[in-house]
Amino acid sequence: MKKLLSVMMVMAFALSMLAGCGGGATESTGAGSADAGSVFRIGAIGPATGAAAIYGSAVKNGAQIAIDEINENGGINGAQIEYNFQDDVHDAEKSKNAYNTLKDWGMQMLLGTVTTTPCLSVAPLAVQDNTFMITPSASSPDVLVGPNVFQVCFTDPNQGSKSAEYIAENKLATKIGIIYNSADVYSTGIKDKFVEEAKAKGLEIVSDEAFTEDSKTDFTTQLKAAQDGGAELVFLPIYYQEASIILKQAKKDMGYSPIFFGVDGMDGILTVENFDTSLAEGVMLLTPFAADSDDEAVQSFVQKYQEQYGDVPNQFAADAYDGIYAIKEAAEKAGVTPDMSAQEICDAMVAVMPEINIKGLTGGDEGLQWSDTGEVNKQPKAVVIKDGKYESME
Amino acid sequence: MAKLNIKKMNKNFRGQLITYAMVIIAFVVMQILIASGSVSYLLQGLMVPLCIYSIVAVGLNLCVGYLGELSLGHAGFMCVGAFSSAFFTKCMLNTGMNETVRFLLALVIGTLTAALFGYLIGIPVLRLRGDYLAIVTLAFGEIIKNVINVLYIGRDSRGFHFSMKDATALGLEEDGEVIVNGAKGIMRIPSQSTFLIGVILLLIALFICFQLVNSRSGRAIMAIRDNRIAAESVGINITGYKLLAFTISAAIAGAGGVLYAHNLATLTAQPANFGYNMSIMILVFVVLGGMGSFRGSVIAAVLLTMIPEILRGLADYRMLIYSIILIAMMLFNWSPKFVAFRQAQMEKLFGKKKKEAV
Amino acid sequence: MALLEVRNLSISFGGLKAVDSFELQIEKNQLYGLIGPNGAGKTTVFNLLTGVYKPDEGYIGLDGVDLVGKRTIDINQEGIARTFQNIRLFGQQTVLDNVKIGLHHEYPYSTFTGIFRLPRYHKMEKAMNEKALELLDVFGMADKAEYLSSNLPYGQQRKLEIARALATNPKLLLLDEPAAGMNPNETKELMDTIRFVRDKFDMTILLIEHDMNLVSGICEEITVLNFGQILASGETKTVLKNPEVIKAYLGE
Amino acid sequence: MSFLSYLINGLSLGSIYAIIALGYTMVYGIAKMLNFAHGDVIMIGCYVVFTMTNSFHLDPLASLGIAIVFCTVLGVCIEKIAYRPLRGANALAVLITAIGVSYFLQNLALIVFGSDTKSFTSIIEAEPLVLAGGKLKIPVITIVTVLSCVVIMAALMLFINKSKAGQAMLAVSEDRDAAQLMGVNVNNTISLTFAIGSGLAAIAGVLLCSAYPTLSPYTGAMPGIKAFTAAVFGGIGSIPGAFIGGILLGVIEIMGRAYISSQLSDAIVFAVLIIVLLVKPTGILGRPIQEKV
Repeated sequence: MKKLLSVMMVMAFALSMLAGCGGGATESTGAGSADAGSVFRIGAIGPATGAAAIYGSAVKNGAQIAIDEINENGGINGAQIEYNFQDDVHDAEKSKNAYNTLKDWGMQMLLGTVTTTPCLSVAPLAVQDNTFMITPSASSPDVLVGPNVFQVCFTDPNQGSKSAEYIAENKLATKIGIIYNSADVYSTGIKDKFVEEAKAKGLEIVSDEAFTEDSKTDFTTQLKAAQDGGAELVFLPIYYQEASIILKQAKKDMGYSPIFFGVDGMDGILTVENFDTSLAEGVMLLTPFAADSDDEAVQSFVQKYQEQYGDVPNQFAADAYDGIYAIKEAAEKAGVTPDMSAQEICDAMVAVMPEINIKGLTGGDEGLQWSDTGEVNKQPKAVVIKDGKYESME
Repeated sequence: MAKLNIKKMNKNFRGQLITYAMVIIAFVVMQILIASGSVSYLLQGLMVPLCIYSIVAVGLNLCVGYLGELSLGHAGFMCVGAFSSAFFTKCMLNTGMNETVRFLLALVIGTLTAALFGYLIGIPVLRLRGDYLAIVTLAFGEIIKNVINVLYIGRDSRGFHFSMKDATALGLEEDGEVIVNGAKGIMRIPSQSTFLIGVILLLIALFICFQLVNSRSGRAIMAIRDNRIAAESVGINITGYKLLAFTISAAIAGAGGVLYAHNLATLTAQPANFGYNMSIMILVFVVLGGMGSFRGSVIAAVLLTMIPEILRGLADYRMLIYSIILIAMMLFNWSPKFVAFRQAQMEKLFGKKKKEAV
Repeated sequence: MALLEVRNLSISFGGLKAVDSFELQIEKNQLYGLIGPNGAGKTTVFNLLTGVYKPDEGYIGLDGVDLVGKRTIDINQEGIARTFQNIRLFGQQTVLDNVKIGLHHEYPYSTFTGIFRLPRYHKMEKAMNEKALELLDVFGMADKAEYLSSNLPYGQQRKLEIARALATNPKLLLLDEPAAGMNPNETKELMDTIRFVRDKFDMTILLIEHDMNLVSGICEEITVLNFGQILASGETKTVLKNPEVIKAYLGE
Repeated sequence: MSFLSYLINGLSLGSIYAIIALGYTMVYGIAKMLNFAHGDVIMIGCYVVFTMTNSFHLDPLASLGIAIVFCTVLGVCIEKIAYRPLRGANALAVLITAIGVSYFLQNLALIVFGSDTKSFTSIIEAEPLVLAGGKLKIPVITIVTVLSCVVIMAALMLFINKSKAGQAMLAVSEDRDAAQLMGVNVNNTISLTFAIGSGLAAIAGVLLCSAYPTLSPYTGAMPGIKAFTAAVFGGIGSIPGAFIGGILLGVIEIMGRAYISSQLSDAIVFAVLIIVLLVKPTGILGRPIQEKV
């Protein structure tokens, strides 16, 4: 009987929690309806906790800066923007929860998700609900599952083939080593295409070595394989945290200094706190964004970012910034108003997306344009790191 | 004497009924609320995951609470169930097979594959004891995850192709399709898991576990837990019953995996969903809910899955608060002092109530 | 022919001969005692008989069946059941269930039958319950069938162990210090129970005991072990008068 | 020559695992619990050193000293608040609480230090040792790590076998109740164990981050679980076992990656672990479980 009582208490607790949750949700929708129709609600999803938190926070902050700017300058079509960022811990299921939370909040457009795996689970929901969705940094072409899903970043295969092309055309090397993350969608996506393209261009892959999420502290073996294979260039389709260890181990511990060639995930390596930038000397990478560019917009963005968050922004932040401006541009072109439903807004914006062109932080001289499949059309810039700074290689 | 027995049976049976009733009432209440539109999308979306974690927790409780063996590899069995069933679904996608039949078959395949893995892994593993067994199950779970991340299976007009290197190594023809694509996993799986199916599966899992532990085999399994040497001395086949419980436990985890695979459009084997972190999370449900209490597992799984979602308003502090709640709940539920204090309070409360009733 | 025949049984642990050339013959229906000072190897003999340890050499025959090398569970099936010096009950299960587990082999049904409660389940469970209660009744514990076995008083726990062993329907029952920790009254009661069990179930019993009153009271024959070797064996009264035995017990 | 250099890399990684495993195994041996938060104490230790050297510009060694003190206090506090109330409860309950502590430390670090990866400056800046005419290079940190590992192991063994407190630890690990009856203060002994274990964690953290110089709130989690595996590998509870297990795990990981498959290196490590445990069910140096019937 005592046991029964305790069970009842637990159940009561559970029910009150349920009620609390349901109530909380309705409450927030209720609060929202007060000024519904007067503000645009833009939701964003990304990892704010967990090992991928760094990308999520960059997007969160980058978007915040764009939204503050827009709001200061009178908003979209005269309406202010309300912004809500939800954590997904870089997990497909949590991402769905985050999406539903935003839906409860009354989201009208979605900036997200930050990482690819969660994006693959959220995109079909956005398609089903017909909510406008633009992902700043989920780079797999597979996320573009519907007409209302757009990307700000390059797709992985695009980066893979561009890298191989660039290496072959500029005759940087003929013997190539690769180190990639075999448990990561982004990394394997670029690597697969790169290998294919490199072979077509007559480049020789002398070593093709992987690491996984569970063993990414030591890279000497992979480097040794590249060294023994005589690789003149090591291609790193990975993020900069691992790259910083690779550079240290290669140059300091092994005395091995081939050309290191990265992709956009490498951007950020110079901003790692306390990183010895001399290690990154001579590293080449294809990136749409360079924090020390002379571009006025970039300068202003970097300055604001540093003021508010204390760090130098990376390309995730820049992509998020551009994503928000893409939403603004499309919304203005389509003439949507905050009192429209998410579906109406979506239809109107999808129709004008292929027509817009924004300069953005990552668009370079030609700016950013979108195809009707949702893919972005922008040119990656090849840069080389010299004296702790990016230098254009053109 | 016979009366005593009937009383006991009734007590066991009543416990079961309360649990079933709890699940069914929760289901009905939620359905009514959903139909009336007063439930948030978040909560609606959580229904299937809640079922998934409850199912896997019930399965793990059979292993931890009744068999008394600590497994840290149940995420691996979920993973096997998820991938085998999703693979089947993808293969049958354009054959015109009835969707419900296809899903049911996927369910059976996922469950049986997980059971098979449970059996095969159980043979060597169950010879070990305690923490050594735990670490070996963890190792198997990690191996499964690692292997699936480098597994490529494709299909074209010439049949299936298999590789452990990359997708291009499959050598598919033009019309070919990569079904399992390494770290990218399986994509575009039809979302067929519903709350109803989840609840039915949970009820089935509960039914199997309850009936099992209240039968001859269940008594034998508990005998092994209570005293292995004595169990041996009365002729209980230790290996056989251990394997039986472990296999059923793995199969139930596999069924949860099938639901998981058909809940999200994409299926990948990441540390977050099929790594040791998930195994540990499920173990948390089991221990917090009480080892040996299937009802407790369900309640704990529901509560602990909901708390981080409820705490979303706290933004960055959400997981920090969650960890504090977890520690506090553990201390409250398990600390000998707290347990004594709680019992004393309960007695006061209960005694008072009794007086009032009189 | 003797029911249990043990010849030349030896085992050593780390070079130390724990049991050396042990011989034993027990006739059917006999009450046989195995005594000796602490560490003489008595429990080791039990462990050898029940297959917990494999002997280095020697022969164990039960009703003519060679038991050497068999697993514990098979030896139980052949007809040897035992109790333990340090009580080993299934503590988190009821008294009734403890006995029912002993009855498992006699009333089999499959796991599938159990889960889906097929007719055979009900038939077997009913029979098992009846039989178990009958056994508990013998030990005067039928009214405690629903108790958690770990909540029983010490003496009853020992009895429950015997009931559980009997439930496996053995030919030979091994009791490891059944009277340990009992007061004289309880011991006396236990002696009656053991005799009663022998008569009622037509059982053969081999017991280890330190309580000389119990041994001389119920055992017809005994064997004395000292340092793993047989010191003496034969009729209880004769052996207990043997000066070597007295010396071994009382020390020099 | 390749083989030798792989071996050295393996030793380097292995000695890091070993030094973390020492903390795991010691706490396990005496408190009989798997302290899943150990890896996160390591991470906290790293952050303390990082903050001291970077923000307060302290000498690396002085920072290490502060980190050791900080982690020691932290370890004792964790034990007092989260683990001690559960003494006498089921071992699994303590395990789960340890997991809760692990989440807590990770998320606390996330809030305090941010999610950005930091680059840790090695506390030892020296050119690698060059042997065999430049074909073989041994980073100094590897030598330091292996040496400190051996020294710490020896010191621990000496402490446990010779000192009074060590003897008390041994007694508690053998039989807690009996030790209490013999007048050993079990609570203090366990606190001391956590203090030593956590102090070691600070050293392990600094060596880890010196060899592999990135620091984030999740830095400790993965090496922690690997080190736990290593401790089991060598026979959990055994101090030399943790050393051997750690070294072997590191060498196997590197060798498997080099000669079998880099994609499957985790699977290889765990497969070897499984095989070893099936052959020796209590690890390489673990005492066989003797059940008295």
